[in-house]
Amino acid sequence: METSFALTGKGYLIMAADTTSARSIVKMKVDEDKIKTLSPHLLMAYSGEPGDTIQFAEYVERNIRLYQIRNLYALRPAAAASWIRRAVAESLRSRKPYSVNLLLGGYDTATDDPHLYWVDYLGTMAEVPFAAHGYGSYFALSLLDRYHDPDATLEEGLATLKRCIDEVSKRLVVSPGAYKIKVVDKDGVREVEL
Amino acid sequence: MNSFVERYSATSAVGQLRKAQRLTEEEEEFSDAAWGSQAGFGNIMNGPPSFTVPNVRDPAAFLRLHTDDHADPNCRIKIQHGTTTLAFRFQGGVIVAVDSRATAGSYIASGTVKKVIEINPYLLGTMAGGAADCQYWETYLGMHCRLHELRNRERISVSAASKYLSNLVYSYKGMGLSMGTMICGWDKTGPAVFYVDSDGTRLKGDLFSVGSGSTLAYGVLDQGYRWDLTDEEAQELGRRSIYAAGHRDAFSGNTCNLYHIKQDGWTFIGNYDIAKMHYDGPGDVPGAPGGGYGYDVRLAAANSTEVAAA
Amino acid sequence: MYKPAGFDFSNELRNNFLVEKGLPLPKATSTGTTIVGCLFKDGIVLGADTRATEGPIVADKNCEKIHYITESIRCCGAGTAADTEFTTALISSNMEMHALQTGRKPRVATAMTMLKQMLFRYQGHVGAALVLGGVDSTGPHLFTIHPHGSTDKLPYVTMGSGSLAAMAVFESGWVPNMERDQALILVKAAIAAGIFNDLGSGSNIDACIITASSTEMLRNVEMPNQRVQKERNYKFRRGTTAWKKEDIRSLIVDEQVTQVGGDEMDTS
Amino acid sequence: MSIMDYNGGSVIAMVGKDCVAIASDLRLGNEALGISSNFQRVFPITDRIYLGLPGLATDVTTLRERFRFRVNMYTIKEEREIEPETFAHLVSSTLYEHRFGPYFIEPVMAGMSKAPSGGCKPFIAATDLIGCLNFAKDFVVAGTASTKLYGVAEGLWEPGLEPEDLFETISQTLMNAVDRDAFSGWGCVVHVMWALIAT
Amino acid sequence: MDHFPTNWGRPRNDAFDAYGTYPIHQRPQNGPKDAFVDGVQRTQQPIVTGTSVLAIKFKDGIMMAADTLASYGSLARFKDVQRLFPVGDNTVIGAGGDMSDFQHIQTLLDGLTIDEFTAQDGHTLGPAEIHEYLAQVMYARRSKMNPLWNALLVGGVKDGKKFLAFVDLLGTTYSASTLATGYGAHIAQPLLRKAVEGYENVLTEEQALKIIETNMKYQVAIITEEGVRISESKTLDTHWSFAEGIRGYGAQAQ
Amino acid sequence: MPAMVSAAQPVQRSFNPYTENGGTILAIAGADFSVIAGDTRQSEGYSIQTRYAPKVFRLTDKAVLAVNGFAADGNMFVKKVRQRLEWYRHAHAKDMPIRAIARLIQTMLYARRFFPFYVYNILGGIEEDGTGAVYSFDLLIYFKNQTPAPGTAFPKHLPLSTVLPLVIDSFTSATERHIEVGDGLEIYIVLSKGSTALQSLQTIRGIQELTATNDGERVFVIRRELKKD
Repeated sequence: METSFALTGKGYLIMAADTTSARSIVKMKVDEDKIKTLSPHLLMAYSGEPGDTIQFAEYVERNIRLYQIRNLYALRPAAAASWIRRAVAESLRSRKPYSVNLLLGGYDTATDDPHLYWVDYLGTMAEVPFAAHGYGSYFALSLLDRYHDPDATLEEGLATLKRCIDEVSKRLVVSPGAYKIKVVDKDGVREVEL
Repeated sequence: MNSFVERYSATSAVGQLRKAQRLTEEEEEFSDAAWGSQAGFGNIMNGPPSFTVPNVRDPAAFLRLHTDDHADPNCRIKIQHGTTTLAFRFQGGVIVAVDSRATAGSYIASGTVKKVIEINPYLLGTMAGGAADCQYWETYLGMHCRLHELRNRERISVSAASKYLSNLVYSYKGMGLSMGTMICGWDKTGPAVFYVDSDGTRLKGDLFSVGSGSTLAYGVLDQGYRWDLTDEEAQELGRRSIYAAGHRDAFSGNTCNLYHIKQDGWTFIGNYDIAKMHYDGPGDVPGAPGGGYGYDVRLAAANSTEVAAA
Repeated sequence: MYKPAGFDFSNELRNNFLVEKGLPLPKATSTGTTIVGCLFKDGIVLGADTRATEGPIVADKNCEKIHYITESIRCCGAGTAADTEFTTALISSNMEMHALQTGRKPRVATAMTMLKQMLFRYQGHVGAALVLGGVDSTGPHLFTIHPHGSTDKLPYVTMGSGSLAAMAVFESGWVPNMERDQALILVKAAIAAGIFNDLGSGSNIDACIITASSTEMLRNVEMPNQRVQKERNYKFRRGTTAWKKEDIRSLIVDEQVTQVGGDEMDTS
Repeated sequence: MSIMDYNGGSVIAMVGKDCVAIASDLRLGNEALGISSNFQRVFPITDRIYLGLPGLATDVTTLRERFRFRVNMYTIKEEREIEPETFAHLVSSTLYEHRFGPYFIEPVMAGMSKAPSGGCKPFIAATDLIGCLNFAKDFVVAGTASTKLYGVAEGLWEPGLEPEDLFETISQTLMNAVDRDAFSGWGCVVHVMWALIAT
Repeated sequence: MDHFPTNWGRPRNDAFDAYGTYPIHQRPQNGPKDAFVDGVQRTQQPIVTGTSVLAIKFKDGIMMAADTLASYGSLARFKDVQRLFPVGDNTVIGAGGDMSDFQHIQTLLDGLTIDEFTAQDGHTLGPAEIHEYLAQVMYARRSKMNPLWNALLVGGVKDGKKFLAFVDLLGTTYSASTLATGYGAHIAQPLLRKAVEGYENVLTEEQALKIIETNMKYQVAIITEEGVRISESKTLDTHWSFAEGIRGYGAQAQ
Repeated sequence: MPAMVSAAQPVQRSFNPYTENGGTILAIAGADFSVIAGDTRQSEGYSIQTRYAPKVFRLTDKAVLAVNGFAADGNMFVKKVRQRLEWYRHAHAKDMPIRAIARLIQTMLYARRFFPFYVYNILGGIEEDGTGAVYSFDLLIYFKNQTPAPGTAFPKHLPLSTVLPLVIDSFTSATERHIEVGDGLEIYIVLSKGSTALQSLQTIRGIQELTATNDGERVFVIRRELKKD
């Protein structure tokens, strides 16, 4: 079952998503990257209805990219989040809505701090210090309440993330095997291994 | 003709009573015991309990039609749901911690529910699901535990008690009972925790959490749990886990009741307000780290100490 | 950005998704009400209670249910509160346009026809049950208009959840060619019957008397349900509520005028 | 559970003596699971109007943007700030436009309107989700805790409260009401407006 | 039981087969099947119905009135049905709802009076006792999901005490100085309440009769200390000329 | 996997054995007294059935029961409870203590687990140790108000002279905002043996004593009018 996490730290943001692509009771693929890098400092983890997710992510990716090409600079996280929320909300009013849940995380190079937005398929958006989607959120949110620290170093942040991942693999009935973890900070996006 | 004679010849009090009973067709028996020393007790004393069942084709569907607010939000009878309960075994015994909220729809019907049922001085049961189902059957279980003691001159084992409960509720499977309980105690084998639910499941284990906030409680509980916790650490862990669930889950909260079972029976450790734990912590109790549990409160405290250090 | 006038159905698809997901749509505020009207010698008396409800909860204790259509035509509304409000407002403005276009005092029948055509068009989905009354060049007229667009013309009419209670009063008390005061008393009694016997109606009585020469709106003509004095005072000691952060923004801009150059004003 | 309860949240507005207050809780939930404890649902519209939008959170954001657009258009066209009464009708007609596909929001507004004398007069209003206006003289409530708020406010409110007292009354009303509501809570924010120049 | 966090403790949705076992235990009870079970009919909806009964208290007792119409659906089927029924010397019951069920109640009450008579203990049943009996019967039938589809008014005077109370198919009971069943409850009650509330001990028989007469009907029972008087069916003139000056339903002038 | 066939059976909807008759009940426990109150309107849908139907019943001199919900179930339930209490009195020559009444009510309610009484009960009175107590019941179960942690704000510190106006104001407020509440108010007061609250009752207009035994506990009732709209 799909699960994604994100948490902020001092000058960075960690985003993790499972890499399973499942159809019914079958795992089709176990190394799918479900975190899109939208711009040099912006990440989006998506989950939800298969098909909608990737289509929507690519639609967003191109538009964010288009903005960058036109204006020579990328949208800041807050502006990008607002635009993406609107895209979800408007699609929901069309005949073929995108059913996607998103975590949107970015590093604002203007103010030098990370931002994280929780967006669901209805177009609800909230800025939060940490977030999770999928059944994993039923286990991880209380854990993050307890252990998350927005001023923690990257190592501490990754350790907290590991707690979440361990907890989910311990308790969730069909827990995802592997996760892709990406970090965004002032130097841009990079992938890390736990 | 005989029936006619019978009808108008019996004028004794008992006859009148029988007639009245026939009229209303009461299921409850007017037994002679009702007039004796057992008088006034509920049907719990009448041997195996009997229940009134509506005279419809499918009683379970009838019950659901009138009580399941998920199937029909306008149903008149809202049965209270939502709970977080947990119990775990460790070297020092068993910790039992529960919240105290009862909700009916979005309304918080009560914030002072006692969700730990004190079956006897050595046995505790928790209450999740239909509060009534737990309260009634565990009280009933308490009677049988006592009878067991009288018959066998020894305390019932936790295992036997939980098995008894499991068998009781399993016989009503499919009728709409809703119960998820942990039977906790200390017997010859040491501390024991059994999970029993109305599906008929019965599990022996070290650590269980049950209810709508159980996943959230697990999140904190699993991270802090070790077999060799000290008593203080274990109590703190129970408290902290219930707080975590009470905070995030809308259907759990208000206060936390904490029990500790040791070899000589259970003790009530305390009642802690979850809002107070959020801002100020549980107060001056062993194991408490000091300061509030709340995310913002924790960060504010950390910042101020940093400032002080600088 | 051009947007055509009329209802906007953009949310409808989404809302249907939500319903399929198992989240029932909330019902719109519909009001139990008692509204009445009756003919008398010189014109029309309309009456209404002032309670607006959301289910069993009283949302507004003193709302106005007698709506303005034109100077000598008024309309009482029962049913979905927003629908009565907007339907009468729309017709009122159309009547004004009609009056300006024709240069004549508008007739009650015109308003009635506009209302019934509009309601019929929406097939009962606009849930307005109305009592329309007024006086025009052809004399006094009183109509009821049902949500589906059917109309009735009678010497005395009632609508809303208290309509039966009010109708009983009219049935027993109405006579042709009443005097003004007699009619007002009867209307007040009819509304009071609704207020005290129908749970959907309550609070105060509004009435409106329309004659060929004048229109009198009697807002809260009777207030039989004033709240009694509370037994205790519930003011809190200042500082009861603990707060985390306070932020005060003054909207008064401090201005200081400094003369730069120019002659000093001669104040001597 | 109804759509109105999906994200939780409640708003109340009260009138005092030459002052008004509007308060809301801060919880954003996903049904029973809390997501954010800092979700704003009361927004300043002008310096003298605050608008509370309890209901489905996605519509909170959408409507907030929509009202900002419409109020800005009004300001540009009319070259003046919108008055609370006018704004109330703007809200009402915007919602009624969506009569057959409503936004799941029950707005509550509070403001200070200009009196002819030049001073300010308190103003509150609320509408249901399809725009039926309710101009009350005492208090208006909406959201998942609305039934509880009605009860508590009916007991605690009294006429002629000074700004400081109004703050206490509205805060206590809100906090005690959300204590009985599963879907509201997680902190509150109160806005009090008062006129230095009374009417 | 559903164990998913947000649905915790509720009945499991058996359209969803979580454990791959076709949740057999939740299927309706597989009791012995009676082939004729569908043939057994209980009154699940009324068939031949009467509607309104009104009753008020006045100075010397109780006055009750009923119309004499019984409908089959919306068809006015029987035009002269007696729906006021005296029980003993002090009581009258008036019935709305299904007429066959009411006749069953009459049989029950006949049995009850015979029982009481055979006891020969010097007691007779008064209105309060009869009302209590009927409440028990109605509630018991409701609890068996086999209701007697009636709304009954019980009125009477015994030992100087006026008694007037209501009981319906659910066993709901209440008493007040004016009562009405059926459609009459909505129309007549407001007028009756206004005329009677507060004047229960003032109204004379003539005044009470006048109040009743303004509210249509016709068959009247008057119960006083002296006993029960039930009138023959009367007919009432109706006036449908009140809208003579009005034409059409809309804009028509002629 | 077997084919998914929904087990949802057509449910016979023609006869609903429940209805809702409106109204509000309330109880507050004090240190040595208990107040139990209810309005007297009985309604169904939008019609008022009667303006006076009591919802609060004296069981013993130490216990008062308030019932709300479906009136027929409520009346029947009170009747059955009283019957059991009567039997107890015959067997034990004393009134059943309130703690036992609470448990009795619970088992009586639970006996109808599959065909519940649609009744919400509140039981108020005096415990054997002389303290005020309130038990509230769900359809099937009871919750005793948990004893408060020491030093916390809890109504038990309120004197009767404060509680009574509070109850009256609660009901006038409820009448304002809820259509099913109104007509009349009945407030029962149970005082423990030698309660000091007795003086504050003497000045109250229209108070009536209902005490039946000489055990020391005393029961009073106050009646007030509420709005009738």
